[in-house]
Parts: sequence; C-alpha cells; structure tokens
Amino acid sequence: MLDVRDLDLFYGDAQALAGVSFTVPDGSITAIVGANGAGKTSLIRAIAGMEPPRAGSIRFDGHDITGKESFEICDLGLGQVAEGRQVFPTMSVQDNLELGAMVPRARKLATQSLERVWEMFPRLLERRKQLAGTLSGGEQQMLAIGRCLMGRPKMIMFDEPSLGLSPAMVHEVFAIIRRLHEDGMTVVLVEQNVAVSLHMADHACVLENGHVVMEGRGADLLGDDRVRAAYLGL
Amino acid sequence: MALDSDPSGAGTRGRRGGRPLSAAPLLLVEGLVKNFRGLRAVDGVSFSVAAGEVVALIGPNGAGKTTVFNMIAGVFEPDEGRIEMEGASLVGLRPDQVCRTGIGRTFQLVKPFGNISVEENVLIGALRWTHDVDQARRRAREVLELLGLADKRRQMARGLTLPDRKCLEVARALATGPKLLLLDEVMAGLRPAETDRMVETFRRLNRETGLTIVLIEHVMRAVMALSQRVVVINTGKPVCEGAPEEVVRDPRVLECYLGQEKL
Amino acid sequence: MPMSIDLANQILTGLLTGLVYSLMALGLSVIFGVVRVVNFAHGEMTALAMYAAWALFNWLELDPLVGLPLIALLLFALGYLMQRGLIDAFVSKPEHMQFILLVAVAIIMVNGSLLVFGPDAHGIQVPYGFDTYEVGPLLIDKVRLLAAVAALGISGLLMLFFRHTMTGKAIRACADNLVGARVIGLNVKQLYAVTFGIGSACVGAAGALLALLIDVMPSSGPELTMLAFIIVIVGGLGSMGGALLGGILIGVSEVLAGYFLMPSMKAMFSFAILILILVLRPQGLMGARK
Amino acid sequence: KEQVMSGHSSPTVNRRGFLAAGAAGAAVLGFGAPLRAAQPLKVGLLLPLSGGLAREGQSCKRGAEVTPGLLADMGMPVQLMIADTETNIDTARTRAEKLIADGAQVLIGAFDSAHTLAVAQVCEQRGVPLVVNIAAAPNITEQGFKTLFRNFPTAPKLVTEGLALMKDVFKVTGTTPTKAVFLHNNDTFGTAMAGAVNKLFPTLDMPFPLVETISYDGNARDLAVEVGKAKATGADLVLLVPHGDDCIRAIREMVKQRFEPKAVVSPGSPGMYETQFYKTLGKYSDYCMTNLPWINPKSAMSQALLKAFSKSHPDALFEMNIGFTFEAILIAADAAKRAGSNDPKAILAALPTTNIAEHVMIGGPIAFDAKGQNTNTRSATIQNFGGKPLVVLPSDVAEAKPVFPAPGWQQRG
Amino acid sequence: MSRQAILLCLLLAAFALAPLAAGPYLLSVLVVVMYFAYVGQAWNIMMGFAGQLSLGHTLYVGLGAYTAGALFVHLGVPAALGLFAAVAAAVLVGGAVGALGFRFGVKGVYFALLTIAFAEFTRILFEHIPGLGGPGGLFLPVGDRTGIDLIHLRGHPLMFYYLILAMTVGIFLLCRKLVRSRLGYTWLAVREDQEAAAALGINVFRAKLYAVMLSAGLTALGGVFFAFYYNNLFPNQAFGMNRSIEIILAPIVGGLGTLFGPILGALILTPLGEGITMATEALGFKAAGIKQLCYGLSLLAIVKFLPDGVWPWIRTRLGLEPEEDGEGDR
Ligand SMILES: Nc1ncnc2c1ncn2[C@@H]1O[C@H](COP(=O)(O)OP(=O)(O)OP(=O)(O)O)[C@@H](O)[C@H]1O
Ligand SMILES: Nc1ncnc2c1ncn2[C@@H]1O[C@H](COP(=O)(O)OP(=O)(O)OP(=O)(O)O)[C@@H](O)[C@H]1O
Ligand SMILES: CC(C)C[C@H](N)C(=O)O
Ligand SMILES: [Mg+2]
Ligand SMILES: [Mg+2]
Repeated sequence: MLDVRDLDLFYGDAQALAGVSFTVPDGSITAIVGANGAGKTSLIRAIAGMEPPRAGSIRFDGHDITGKESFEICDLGLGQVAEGRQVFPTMSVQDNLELGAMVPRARKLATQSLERVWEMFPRLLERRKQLAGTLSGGEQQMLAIGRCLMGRPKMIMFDEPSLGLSPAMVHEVFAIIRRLHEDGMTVVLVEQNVAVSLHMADHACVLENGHVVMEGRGADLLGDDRVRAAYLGL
Repeated sequence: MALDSDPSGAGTRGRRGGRPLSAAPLLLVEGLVKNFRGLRAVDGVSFSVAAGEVVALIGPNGAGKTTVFNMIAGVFEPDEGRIEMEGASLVGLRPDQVCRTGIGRTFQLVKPFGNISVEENVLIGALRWTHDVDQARRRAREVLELLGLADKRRQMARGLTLPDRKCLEVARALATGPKLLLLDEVMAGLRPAETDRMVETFRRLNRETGLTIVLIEHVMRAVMALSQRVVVINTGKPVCEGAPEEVVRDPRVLECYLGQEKL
Repeated sequence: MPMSIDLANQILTGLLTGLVYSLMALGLSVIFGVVRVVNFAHGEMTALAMYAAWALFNWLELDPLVGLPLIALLLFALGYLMQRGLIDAFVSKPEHMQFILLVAVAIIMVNGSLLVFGPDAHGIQVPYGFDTYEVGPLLIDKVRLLAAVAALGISGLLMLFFRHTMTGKAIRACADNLVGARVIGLNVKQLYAVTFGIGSACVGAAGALLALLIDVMPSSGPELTMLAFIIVIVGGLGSMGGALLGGILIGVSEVLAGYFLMPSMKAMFSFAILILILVLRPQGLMGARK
Repeated sequence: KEQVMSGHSSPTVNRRGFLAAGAAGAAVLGFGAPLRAAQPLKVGLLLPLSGGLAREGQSCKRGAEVTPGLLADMGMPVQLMIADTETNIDTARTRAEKLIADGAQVLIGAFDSAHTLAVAQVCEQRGVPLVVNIAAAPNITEQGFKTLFRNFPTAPKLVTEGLALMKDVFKVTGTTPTKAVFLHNNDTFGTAMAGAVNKLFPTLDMPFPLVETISYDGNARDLAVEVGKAKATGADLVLLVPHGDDCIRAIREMVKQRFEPKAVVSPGSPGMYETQFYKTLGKYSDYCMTNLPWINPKSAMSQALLKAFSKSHPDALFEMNIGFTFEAILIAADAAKRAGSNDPKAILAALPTTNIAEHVMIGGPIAFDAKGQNTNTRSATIQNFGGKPLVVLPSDVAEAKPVFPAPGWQQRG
Repeated sequence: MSRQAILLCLLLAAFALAPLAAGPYLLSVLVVVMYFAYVGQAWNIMMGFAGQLSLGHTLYVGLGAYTAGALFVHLGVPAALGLFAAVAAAVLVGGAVGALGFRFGVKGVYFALLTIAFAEFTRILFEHIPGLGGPGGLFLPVGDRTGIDLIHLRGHPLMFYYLILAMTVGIFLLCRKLVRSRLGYTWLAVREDQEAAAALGINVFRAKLYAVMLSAGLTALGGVFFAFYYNNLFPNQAFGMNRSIEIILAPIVGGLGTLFGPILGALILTPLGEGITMATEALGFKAAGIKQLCYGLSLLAIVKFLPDGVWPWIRTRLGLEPEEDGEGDR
C-alpha cells in the first residue's frame, strides 16, 4: 500500500528525517514508535505532502506521490488523523465533517459518508450543532477520525490519537481503530503509548532521531529488550 | 535497570531521610490550579523540592506537567495555590523576575535564538549574572564544554538537530547560574546511550554543585536513573508520589501512564 | 434648534458614507482574516476600481451601479492573480517584507494610474447626482443612500457566502486551522487566492459605489488605505461585523469631530480613536483575541 | 562656448544688432529660426508633474510648451529643460541641482511655495537666477534671497485685491450680502491666504461681517460636514479658498444640502475656473467668482499666446497657470536678451532692471522691487458663464457684467 | 584587521574624497544618500536589532526637525544646543509610544499600525499649531551659505555633506559597539524569542523600550540635520507616510539588522531613483510617473529575489562569514 524509500527531511538546516525507509503492507496496522522529536510526525507530514522531502521517494497505492501537494495526495485516498486533532474550533461538528468530504473523490458520497460517521459515532450526532472547539479532547479525536473518514481514504495515518486522552477514552479510540482495521482499512499508527500500539500492530518500526533503527512484527519488538528498556522503562 | 541509579541512590536516600529536618524546602508548590477556557489543565498539584534534590514530574500527554512549569516560571499565574522559592512567594512575578530568584527553565518546544550562534545563545543566558560580555562568553564556553556542544559553538542555532537544540536549551538555562533547574523533556529523542550521558552530566552537576533539578520526562530510563523522587500527575490531578522504583510498580501509574502490559 | 437638525443631517450623511467605507474595509478584513497578510495596497486597488467605474461611465455610459458587478469581477481577477503570482510567496514571510512588497505594488498602481488617467481628479456625474430626498426636516442624499444600501446588501451577501456555501466554509476553515485544512486535503493556495479575489471584489464594489460619492485621482489611493486600516482595526481585523461597525463609527465620528472641532482635524480624531483601540483593545471592538 | 560669447563684448553687440534684424525678418518671413546664430537660453523648469499637485503642474507645463515658439519669433530663443519635482521637497532640490549641472542658465518654478523655497536654496547657493512662476507664500520673498524673482502676488496681496474687488462687485450690482463664512483648504497656500484674510479683513471695513472661518483638509474625501457647518452659520456669502478639486466637492455639497448663498467667491485661488470644475458641475459651476491675476484678454501678446495654445492644446483651458508660466520664461529670456548673454551672472544682473510693459497678465509692467517681488500684478474678477471664465472687473478689461446675487441652484435651467 | 574593517576603511576613504570628484549635483545626491543611510541605521536599531517594526518612524525625524527648527527661529537657539531638546522630545514621545504599545502587549502588525497612527496624528496636529507655521511651514533664516558654522549649522553644502557623513560613520560605530554590548545581546534575544528571553531573566518590556527610545533619539538627530539643511519644514513633508516608507526602504533592501545594510541600501535606492529618471529622460519617456513606476518595479524585483537584502547576499559572495565580520547574522 505504502512504500517509503530513503526519505530525507529538513526544517531549514535541521534534519528531521535521515534515510527513512519502510513499507506498509496492504490492510495491515503498522505502528511507528519513537520518543518525542524522533521524527514520527515529520514522517507522516512528509508522506501526506505537507513537508517537501529533500530526498527519497514515496509510493502510495501504485502512485508515486513524492513531492505532490497534500490535496492531491488526499484525493488518492491517503487520509490522516493529525497530531493534536486539528479540528476547526469555531465551526460546528457537522461543518467539520462536511469539510472532510471536500476532496473530489468523496464529494458525491458526502451524504452516505455522513450517515456512516453518524452511526459510527453517535456521540457526534448528538453534538452535530456544537462548536468543535467546545468538544472534549476525546470527542475532538472522534471528530478528527470521522472527518478523515468523510474523505473516503484507503489508508489512514494516526498521529498519536491517544495524546492527552483519559485512559477510558484511549480504549475507545483504539477500539475504533481496530474496528476500522477489521473493515479492511490500512492503518499507520504513531503512538507514545508504545505498549498498546505494539500490541495492536502486526507490523512496526522504531524511529530514533530520524532514523529507522528497528523494523519487524509488533509482538517481536514488544519482546525486544532495547525497546522495553528505552520505551517501557522496564 | 533501577540498580543503575544506586550509587547516587545511596546518597539520595540519606538526603531524602534528612529532608524533614531541613527547614524550608527550596521550592514549595501547593494546591496549584489552572484553567484554560473551561479546560482544567492543572487541578490541585502539590509537591516540594529540597535543596540539592532531583525530582521527576511524570504523567501522560496533556497531564499538565508543562503548565505546572509555566506557572512556577511565571508564564501563567495560577488560578489557585502557592508557589514559594526559599520561602518567598513567586506568584505574580514576571518570568524574568522568577529567573532572577535563581530558577532556570527549558522549554519543551525548544525556543533557540535561531539566527545567532550557539555560543551567543548561551552567552545571553550568562548575561543574567554578569554585565561583562567577555566574562559571559567565557562562561558560555565552559557550559558548552560541559554539555559537549563546544565544537558547534559557531553554528547558527537554527541549524542544530533536535537533541542538540534541547541541549542548547539546557546550556542557556545553566548559564544563568540557577539554584533550581526546571527541565521539560530534555532527553526526549535522545538515544539510550546519549540519554545516559546526559543523565551522567546532570548527576555530576547535582553532586558537585548541589544544583537542584525538577525534570519532566517521558523517557523512563532517564527518570529512573536520575530522579530521587517521582511525582505523577494525570489530567491535572496528582496520582502518586514516591521513589522511582516504587512509582513504576504502582498500578495507578501503570494504568494511566505506562500502559497496561496485558491487553 | 436648527443646529440640531443640521447635526442630525450630518450624522445621517456620515452614517451612509461610513457604510460604503465599511464595504471597502471589509475586503481588507477578509483578506487579513484568512491569508494573514495586511494589504497595504488596499486603497490603491480601490482607486483602480474607481477609475474602472469612471471609464465605464465615460466610455460606455454605464451607471456605476450597473457596472458594479463587472468591476467587482475585474478586481476579483486582479486580486486572484496578485495572490497567486506575487503575495503567496510572502504569506509566511515577516510583516515588514509583506509591507515592502505591497508598498511596491501600491507605488506601481498609483503611478500607473497617473500615466493612464493623468493627474486630474475624475468624478462621475450621474443624472440623479444632485437629488436629495426630504424626509421631514431631514435631507437624504439620494446617491449616498443608494450606495449605502448597496454596500449593506453586498456585505450581507458576503456573510451568507461565508456561512452557507461550501467554498465559504472551506475558506473559513483555512482561517480557523490551516494545518487542519491541509490535513483534509483542501487546496489552500487556491483558497487563499480565491479569498484575496473576494476581498478585492469587495474593493471593486466599494470602488464603484465610492465613484458616485467622491472623485478619484492617483493620490486618492494612500488616503483610502489609511481609512481602511482605521476602520478594520477599530472594528477588529478579520471580523466582518467589525468592519461594518468600524465604518459607521468612523463615518459618524468624523462628522462629529468636523462639526464640533474643526473639519481639518477630523482625520486626527480618527487616528486618536485608532490609537485608543490599539492600546485598550488591540483585537478591535468585535475581534476575537488570538 | 558661453564664455567666449560673454567674454568678448563686441561680438555680443553685433549679435544683438543682428538679432533685431533677424526678429524683424522672422516676423515677415514667418520662419526666422534657422537664420539666427544666437545660442538658445537654457531654461530649467521645475514643476510638480506627478504627486499631489500634478494637476496644476501639468497645466503649467502646457503653458510652457507653447512658449519657446512664441519667444523665438520675438528674437528670444529658449530651450526648455522640464523636470518633475514629484511634489516632494527632496526631489525638487535634487532636480534643481541636476538642471543646473546639465547647464540650465535660469530656473523657473515651482508652482508650490514649499518646493519653490527648496529650489530657492539651491539657486542661492549656485548663483543661478530663479524666476518664480507661481507661489503665493509671502515668506518666499522675506528670506533675503538674492537670486529669486517672483512674478506672482503674495497671499496678502491676493486677499487685499480680492476683497477690494468684492466691494466693487457689490457697488456695480447694488446688492450687499449680510454675512459671510470663510472656507479654506488647510494646505500651505490655503493657510497663507487664511492668515491674510483674518489679518486684513478687519482693516478693509468690508460691508459684511465674517461670521466663521472653517479650514478643511484638501484630501478630505467629501466636504459634507464642512458645508453643513457653513450652512449652519446662516451666511449668505461664501468666501472659498480651494486648492484644486476641493471646490468641486464644496459646490456639489452646497447643492445637495440646499445651501443657497448669494454667491461663492474666491479671494484669489485656483480651482473654480478649471476644466474639471465645469465638466463635473455643469450648470452649477456658473456664477462662481474668482478674484485673482488673470490673463488680459485685451493684450496682443495674450492673443498670440492663446492662438498658439489652443492650436497645441485644443481642449485644455487657457488659464492663470499658463499665463504666469509663460511670463516667467519671458522674464528670463528678456533679461538674457538685455544682458546680451546667457551667463547666469549676467542674467542675474539684468533681472532687477526688468521692465516689461507688454505682457499677458492683467496689471502694470513687470518690474521687481528690492526683494525681487513684482508689485505690479493686479487681480481681476472672473465669473463663470456657460462653463467659461469671463473677466467682469475691472471694467477696463471686462468681457461681461458681473451677476450678483447668483440665481439659486434649483432656479437654473 | 578583519576584512570587514578593510572594506569599511575603503568605503570611508571613498566617501571622504567623493566631493573632489563630484559636482554640486552629485554632492546633493550624496547628502541624501548619507541622510537615508543615517536614519535607516537609526531605524534599524529598533527593527533590525530589537525586532520591533516601526512604520511611522518619520515621527521622530519630524519632532527633531521641528523642535530644533522652532527653537532656532523663535529663540535663536543654535542647532548645537537645540539638538538636545530635539533628542529629548523624540525620546520622550518614543518612550510614550513604546510604553503604551508594549505595556498593553500590542505586537507585530498591530504595533506597526500603532506607530503609523501616531505619526499621522502628529502630522495633523502640527498642521494646527500656528506657532510652528502650520501647513504654512516653518522657515529657518539663512545668513551665510559659504562659511562653516557648526554651532548654528549654517554654511556651505560641503559642510553639510561632511557632517552627515560623520553622523553616518558615528552611528555605524555606535551600532557596531551596541551589537556586541550587553544591551545588544538582550535585544537580539528579544527579537528572536521574547518568551525565551524572559526565561533568561531579561526584562523584555524594558529592553524594547530602550530600543525605541534610543532609535527615536538618534532619528531625531537626523531630523535636526534635515531641518538645517533644507531650512523649511512642512508637516506633510516632515511627518508624511511616504517619509516613513523612504526611511525603512534602505535598511530592508540593504539587509535588515546588518550594519552595512542601511548604507548599502541607501547607496542603491537613491541613485536608482536618479538613474531611472535619467534613463527615462534619455529614452524620451516624458510622461510623469514613469520614473516612480520603474522604481516600484525595481523595488518589487529586489524584495522578490533578494528577500534577505543585498548585503547578506554580497557578504556570502565576498566570503565574509558573519562570525568573522563580528556582526553575527545581524
Ligand atoms: N515546523 C518545524 N520546524 C522546525 N523543526 C521542526 C518542525 N516540526 C518538527 N521539527 C523538529 O523535527 C524533529 C522531529 O519532530 P516530530 O514532531 O516529527 O517528532 P515526533 O516524533 O512527532 O515527536 P512527538 O512524539 O513529540 O510528536 C524534532 O527535532 C522537531 O523539533
Ligand atoms: N496556553 C494554553 N491555552 C490553552 N490550553 C492549554 C495551554 N497550555 C496548555 N493547555 C492545555 O492544558 C493541558 C495540559 O497541557 P501541558 O502542556 O501541561 O501537558 P503536558 O503534561 O506538558 O503534556 P506533554 O507531556 O505532551 O508535554 C493540555 O490539555 C493542553 O492542551
Ligand atoms: C495655488 C497657487 C495660486 C499658489 C501655489 N500653489 C502655492 O503653493 O503658493
Ligand atoms: Mg509527533
Ligand atoms: Mg509538556
């Protein structure tokens, strides 16, 4: 589904990603773990076309999307639930969702998509008129996911969906992700909550200072001492 | 793992045992509350830090750790609660005034002075206690030496990698010659080896100069190795407090922060 | 007694004229609210629109009220192209760079119009140019009334556009959360250009209406830029309602200042208000603090 | 080359003699230019061709452009070097320097008092004569400049004669207003005029009181308040000192606000006789009066100028700016001719003894006092009829009879 | 001796000897160049060093000019004394503007607009102060135009040229010193990141205030020169918006926050204007406005293609490393 090769990303002179390579098997949950500032978000932004990579190539679903604009990439069906949710605070829940369907590929389907999101997140339906900024963190996370689904993606990249959520809410969010996966969605999951994400992932890679230092099956990494030492402090 | 921190740990226990005796703590935080437009970011956090102690403040994202720092450093005024440095209240002081009471802090989202050299960045910190630029420059070089940035001192700060930028944050704060150092996730993104080196540096500072440190960390490796006491908060509320090795076994902490092993 | 009648007349005039100014300022506000660029060439663009109105009137006998849509369209194109070709590269640059860029643009526009239209002031004399309605003791200047009503109408339409059309919402989304907008695959560059176009279209419409009220000459531009600034800052940069309020406020306050102090001081009075607002409420009367 | 010319005196004499003949020949043959061996006088002309005063500057320029032809036929070959002050002091100054550097032997300018003063500094410095075409600020001739000569009345003079002429108007028409309101543009020129009015008005025992003085910003987008305020005073005579288009806005508002004074009179300022004024206001432009120095319709030279002018600028208005700019150049050329040299020093020496009886503006012979001010300028009253300015006073040069009070706005066909 | 120092000396020598080669016309151009280099540098202190954008900077030129001018006209106070009053006035007003703005946290565009508002307000105010001539203008009597009287600032253009040259050199050296001083570093910190600066114990408010006041005072000196060089002052000329724009063009085009920037910028822009005038005349474009049109276009080109300014660009070409020339990336 996704294939990243030797990706370099710089912010000014600061290198955020150095020769990152990894693949996301079709229909898999791929976890990307790493400490703060390891480059996880940068990686996702680079893939989503929001930061132009300096070198390397990105292929998605058979298309070369290296250096493409973010709106083109979205229209190919690569959705993302960005770090910090990024909802539109002064707009209603429904507006937020409808805007999610602005990409050409999803416009016609907007109404069905909306229905789907409503039944998936009844909590959002209750709050359809409420301003997104006034939602709780968890609800905002749901909104972000729902909005992403409105774009009819083939694959979704989650950047720290559990960030700042209460444990209960974290459970809920992960449940949703699992459900999406069962419906056949390919998922890339970036998480601080290393334990959980590695549990869920059937494929994973570890990022450190912009380098991929390990790649393999989630369970294997979970068993790896270095990972346990570095990220679980055990 | 925890054994790593034993050598200093020994000394630590001693100090920790002695704490009740030492009169006023260096830093006292009591019943801090902070709201942001309805969101209660910090809700009744209290802890105290004795001179020469190293305390870690941990908790999940959004727990309110940085906000606590910001209130101590005078960026936000707490809605409720006391903050005292050596018995004198810090509430209502501007950040620069807080700094002059001997508190240095780093920013989680690093804020280097991007368009000037690394050395000048640190030099500016040193100007807090000296008016003589050359003296400040000398101090800057010492600090950079200490933190292993000396070879990069001529570079523009904006060109540094994140770990180096975090290191620069520390250097700048250290240069102000603080009694108390507030570190917000300075180890984030360091490889385990680098983490250990950084930890060693702080240990030495703490041991040799008696520098008191409060650190926010997600990297448990560092927390375990460095801190003598850990304060855990979640969604703004205190969860528990204690020695590192106790805390990491506390089920509440496992549940809210480290994540349940079995799922 | 007649004193107070005169005063009432004056205030009414100020109010009507103020509404037209608001429409111009609205353009500035919309652009800043979304693109976050202060259009320092705003008045100059307004002057261009006024020239366009004048040209249509002189060459095609087109009443500005009729030519208005055409002029708005023209200015839309101008704004769209300016954003695409010039300003887009500067959106993330520091203010002073944007300032110089747009000052350069302004210089070009002012002297361009001097070259094309010459230094003379151009006024439009519509047949009904001197008519006034008498309502009791009040005299209402027909042209001003028409212009004000039009301005109000257009502002209303614009608000509807931003509330209820998908494009309008998308533009608001960009202003609301740029990252979010890109995350869901909105074409931000495009939307920015459209926004600048819409802002310019406001200017176009306002210019067409202003052409009925005041004469245009190359040097009118800078004056109008200043005016637009005062209005939007007072009302609140980025707030549409604010622009309307600000326009009326400045319109009326200038009248009062002129009436009770000295007319040649009325602008000073407006700047005083601007300073007060900036100091006491930088986000403006109706602006939300960022 | 100049040096040689002015160095030996004899060739100069010959040349002058020859010139006379040439001029005569020119008059007969119609083209004398090629015959003439004289070096044309290099005249540097400084005008605000762009920026705030561009309108007036351009109209002066039109006047200047037709001048060389006429002067050539009078045996005074001149070569114009026109520079734009951009309505900006710095530029005025550097342009002046530039003109002199490029060999200008006399400078003419600069329409605006402010710029004139800046240019005067340079000329004084370089010992190059400056003949002021238009600039009314009195202090220009109070700075003790040795090289400055002004053929334009000072604000006080404009006002004194302007008000005097008003009295004549009332005498001739047998109507006198009860009270007047004074509206003036608050720019350099306008305040100079206002100063004069407020100082002189009491001393001239005018038959009506001045109830209020209202100053307005020339850039004011519209003059609604200004006029409203004037109307509120209940005055039946409006003294208006505009400086450009503002008079259009003023009149327009009067009509809209149904403010019906017996007349709108300018005590000496441009505006109410300009093409734009007629074009924009149509019938409402009629009957407005302006009292200021005007082109003498009866003078032969004016006729010649008018002919040349309407040939090159058929649709441009033939007004004061053209006349004064022409005369300024004439003065310079005449001085050069009398000096028999184009050398600035020589011209400077000749200027004080200027005495030109036959010229285009109304008034006595052009001559300068110790301060370099021509005191023989004389204002006339011009009134608008059917979109044209006609001289109505003084009677000796009048083209029509003054109409006062003017018919109300609504009564006009 | 660093390459910058060498460059500096060469430049200085060139300017010192320029009058020998230049005629009065070129001299007058050079005076304008130097004037803009000077005020540009003064503005640069506020924006380039402390990062506070002032778009109404002519306010201080005007205040300086009018204060010294009025004192000379009404009380015969010589320039040499008047300048103290001038500076004081500007520093006071600058302080007020800064205090108001910074105390209430007016930032970025808003602060810039605040400065414009103050300048415009003052312009109209001065148009209504009869004692200062109002729009009628304030005229400084000129006696001697050939001698050298630095006390009354009366004399030959050459005197004025060398005076403004001295002032420019002076402010250059001053800024050079400042940049390496405690205050200078404090400003840099504030410019780069106010929050971080505060965390390092810097009183941001005071630092910014000092910047405005110093900048205002130095700019006022330029105003005094302006007054006695031109000898006539008009509110719309002294306080007009265009003046503010003219002031900031040179340092921005030359390179914001650099020491050479303002000088270089002035050296480029003023001659550019003159050059374009000649060119258009030579090419026979008589139409008024064409010059400013070209000027605008050139300006556009410069900001578009050299956004960091000309000096940084040249500096890298000359291989002068910021560290080496001791001015950092400023
Ligand atoms: N816009 C930016 N400008 C400059 N540097 C940036 C920017 N965004 C991120 N960085 C730097 O790039 C590196 C990687 O950042 P990134 O956000 O990708 O890490 P992360 O793994 O997502 O961290 P976290 O776990 O906190 O989300 C860090 O050094 C960060 O400081
Ligand atoms: N300036 C602010 N305005 C509004 N909300 C804020 C602000 N600063 C922090 N918050 C909110 O307060 C809560 C606590 O934030 P804080 O940064 O203290 O978390 P943290 O414990 O530092 O998390 P992390 O480990 O990710 O740094 C979060 O929900 C955050 O969104
Ligand atoms: C308007 C003109 C008659 C006078 C000229 N404009 C001046 O400034 O003095
Ligand atoms: Mg991230
Ligand atoms: Mg934090």
